[in-house]
Amino acid sequence: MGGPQPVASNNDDSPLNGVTVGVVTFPGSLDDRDAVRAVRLAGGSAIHLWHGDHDLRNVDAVIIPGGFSYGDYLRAGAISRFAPLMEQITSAASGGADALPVLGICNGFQVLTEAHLLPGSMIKNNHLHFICRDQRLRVENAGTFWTSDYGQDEEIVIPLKNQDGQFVADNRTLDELEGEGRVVFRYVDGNPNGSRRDIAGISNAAGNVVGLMPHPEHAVEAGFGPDSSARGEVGVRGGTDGLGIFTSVLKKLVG
Amino acid sequence: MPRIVVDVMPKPEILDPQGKAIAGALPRIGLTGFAGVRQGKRFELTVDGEVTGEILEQARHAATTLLSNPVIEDVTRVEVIEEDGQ
Amino acid sequence: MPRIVVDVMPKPEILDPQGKAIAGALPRIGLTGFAGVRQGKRFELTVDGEVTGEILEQARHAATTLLSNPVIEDVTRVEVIEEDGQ
Amino acid sequence: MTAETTRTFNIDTVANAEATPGHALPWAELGLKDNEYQRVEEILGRRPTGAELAMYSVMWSEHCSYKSSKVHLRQFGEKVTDAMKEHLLVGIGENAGVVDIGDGWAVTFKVESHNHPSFVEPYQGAATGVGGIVRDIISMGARPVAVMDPLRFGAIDHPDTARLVHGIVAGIGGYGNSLGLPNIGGEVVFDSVYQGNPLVNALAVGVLRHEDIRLANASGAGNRVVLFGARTGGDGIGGASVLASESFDSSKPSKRPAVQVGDPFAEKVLIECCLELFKASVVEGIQDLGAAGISCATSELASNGDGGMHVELTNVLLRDPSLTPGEILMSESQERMMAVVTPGNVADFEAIMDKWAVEYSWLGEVTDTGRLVIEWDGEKIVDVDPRTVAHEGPVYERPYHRPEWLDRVQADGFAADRPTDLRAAVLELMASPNMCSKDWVTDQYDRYVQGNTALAMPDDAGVVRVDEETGLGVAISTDANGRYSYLNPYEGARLALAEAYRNVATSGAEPLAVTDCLNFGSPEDPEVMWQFAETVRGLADACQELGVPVTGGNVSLYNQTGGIAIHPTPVVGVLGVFDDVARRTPSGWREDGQAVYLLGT
Ligand SMILES: Nc1ncnc2c1ncn2[C@@H]1O[C@H](COP(=O)(O)OP(=O)(O)O)[C@@H](O)[C@H]1O
Repeated sequence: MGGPQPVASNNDDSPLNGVTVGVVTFPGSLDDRDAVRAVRLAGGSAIHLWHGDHDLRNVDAVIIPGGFSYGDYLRAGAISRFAPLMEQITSAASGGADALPVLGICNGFQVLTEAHLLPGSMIKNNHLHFICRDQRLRVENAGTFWTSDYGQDEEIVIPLKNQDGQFVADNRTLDELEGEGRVVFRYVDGNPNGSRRDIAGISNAAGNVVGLMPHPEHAVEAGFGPDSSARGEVGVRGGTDGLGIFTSVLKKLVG
Repeated sequence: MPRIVVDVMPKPEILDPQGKAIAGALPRIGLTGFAGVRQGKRFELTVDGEVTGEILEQARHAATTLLSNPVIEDVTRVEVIEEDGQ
Repeated sequence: MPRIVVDVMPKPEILDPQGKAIAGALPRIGLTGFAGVRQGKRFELTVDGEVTGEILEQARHAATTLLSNPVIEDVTRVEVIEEDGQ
Repeated sequence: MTAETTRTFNIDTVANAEATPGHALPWAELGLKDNEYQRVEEILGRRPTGAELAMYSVMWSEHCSYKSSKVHLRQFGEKVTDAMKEHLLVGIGENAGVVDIGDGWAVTFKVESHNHPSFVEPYQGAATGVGGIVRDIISMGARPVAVMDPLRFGAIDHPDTARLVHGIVAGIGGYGNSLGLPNIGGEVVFDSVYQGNPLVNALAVGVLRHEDIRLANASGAGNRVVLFGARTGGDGIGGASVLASESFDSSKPSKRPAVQVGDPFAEKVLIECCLELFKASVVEGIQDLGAAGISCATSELASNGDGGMHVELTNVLLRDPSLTPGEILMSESQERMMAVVTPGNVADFEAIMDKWAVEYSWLGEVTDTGRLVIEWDGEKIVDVDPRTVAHEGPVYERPYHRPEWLDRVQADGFAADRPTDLRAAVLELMASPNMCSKDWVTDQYDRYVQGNTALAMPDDAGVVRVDEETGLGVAISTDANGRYSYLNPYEGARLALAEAYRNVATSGAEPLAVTDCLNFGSPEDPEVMWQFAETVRGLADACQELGVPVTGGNVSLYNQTGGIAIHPTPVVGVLGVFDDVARRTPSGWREDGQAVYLLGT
């Protein structure tokens, strides 16, 4: 399994370079530049997409990054969902087998639930505080567009940082998610926010749309990631366990 | 100016962490008369002019699409209020 | 079980960033009938038994000390509501 | 508001002031001294209008004019060598200093206090403190890249401390996290001396290319002056008592907010849209709005530039339509900026505002008259030489003397037997509030955002990468020890600098520049004033010895309650540079078998 190693930024020789991932910027998006960097470190190409545009610019996949779009004052993601670009994303992501791969990270996950591309919702953390910590997760489904570079049940450590990260859904939905293998990531070594059934990330039925609360884009570059890795000892801030999310979609799209 | 009030409450079956924290804090300040607390939202939409049926319809639409998320919340009221009224 | 409702709104003179964000979003979804939006909180305190004067007094006390921040918010209502009432 | 809806007020125009020289004004209520008010009259050659009086009273306050501290702070500019200035692109006096870190990159950083507002309303006070310092950084032309928060609280078991700690930490996190700025360090100290006067200092650092440096000046007659960002509300209006009479509706004065609420979303959008303005080179000068609002921004911009500006206040977009002209002039509403734009760039400027959905209003233009003229619907309410407002305020040589109690305090020793159980003693120390882990604070702050944080908690210095290509980056540490300063303010200041300098050096960076936030009691107390004078002397001397210049900072006086002042608390921030942050050294031992050395004395 081993996992992917970091690839040099903008590596022209990479076969993955032909894949272009669009990263959406809303007013209040914060981790958009980080997501672009993560795609490039994974060997792909990335461009910024503007929430107000009506054109997906032929990207092969889309990332909705973390942040506090529109301040998150009403409900996280509630206002962004109505952005013109979200209409394009919603229809492109709902097209069955060859639908557009979409990843929502943190606020992006919240946007996807508000847009009903993913079930459930996020409410305030059970302890009511913002929490930033290095979080261990288990990849429960290595079959999605965004997880195929991991082994089934592989564990990873990536940063978690949010205030409204408690995943909730009714029991029927939760059972359905479990039954269909759509729980993609689960918190291990302690649930940081009270999420139902320790769920950290889920997918739609087709597996092209994935949302997760922790931040893989903050664990892609040795020296700037978490202090630990599920793969063994790493140096200071040496964790790069998040890179596999980005290599997964690139490899899958290259075929 | 007239206002339309929209009340949104967490669905009864959804855990309400804020309400729970308040329920836990009340006895600590000596207030023991309550069996539970739920925290919701109250929106006041100001209308410039008269509240027509169409505007009330807009408010209802806002209530269910933007101001609440049906997965976790119920709209419990959409109503025009008198000046200084509730 | 009877409930006491406590409504808390940002003071009119205080900036309400939440209301402002909503007011900015409404026209984008085609709802242009509103001049402004304020977002406040609505608490429902459940009472186990009868709402006595003493319990209502407790609710008023909770409203001003715990449920609102008097520096930036006003308690606009403390009231017993009928079952299923508003 | 447009001219058609302009309301009428009982305004005190310049013509009116000339016609009614005997009209009594409440200058003492506004905090002006007898001689200060006389100087205003001399400068103007007539009595001030109500709006002018409000303006002078706030701009000449301790907070804005540094009138008690100025004579001492000069040492930071005097005790410097050429070597110390080598890397300085912009020194003291601008919104924040700018330091060259090589390869065409520069950084700007500054620490500022928001102590009193945070005591009144901890969450919002701390939040708006972060907002204010970040706007200082933006106005230099930089992208903010990190924040830090040196904090001081009262006794940990005092009932009010919980209110303050939790509110302040949540406020700093709530605002900084929402802006996408990693929090890379700070301090948390509990000491009963800060009970009624907690210290909330906030530091921000920003990055820019040399050519992007923007200064707060208004030059070029005919250039347009624009206010953008949040609308103006009745927040923090200084000089309110002289402005009250402007409203005809005196029976029912509109309420004015007791505290300010921050809107981090508005500020985040402001950051991005300012960066686009800089990139497109459409602003000539820029200034953030802080204390004294439009009156401060216009007078500083004009005073630093060609000296003249004409402003029409009816153009200001309002959140609260009941504001009077003077209140609009003095409002401190957050998340606003003012810029100077050439007529040729107006369309480009407006396009960028529209893209980010930021509201703006064209207020007036730069003139060559040397006068700052402010009108309400064509009626002149301010006509001043902006330099007299912004830069030529009163300067005091306040008396000071060494406290008599100091000898006694210094002589007070500590005698105790060596602890027999060293293990228990160490554990007790480690568990004490000031020594224990600060995770419960730092876990509420985002340290990952932007993807450039190379060190943050629990390390001695925060380190961020500036250039992804080369790894060029900076380290920052803030330190202060109020107890040392209480015992000996001169040495305390030197120690604070030495500690921050060491923390930066041990991270592997080369220390380059200093910012400081000097938190003290009342300057009118000669003993406090002595502590202040000694602190500045100590810090300036130590900077010279270590060869690092002070590039900017902040003075916070009157931190005292019931006659008891806080310990002198000079928070010193040192910034160092790395040619490659990959070489940074974390604190603590991370691997077995490494040798341990103790360096120094
Ligand atoms: N208010 C704060 N904000 C951010 N970081 C903080 C704060 N207080 C402490 N820290 C960080 O926590 C770590 C430990 O702090 P502290 O115990 O004060 O360390 P030291 O005693 O070594 O200076 C440091 O990295 C410091 O920067």
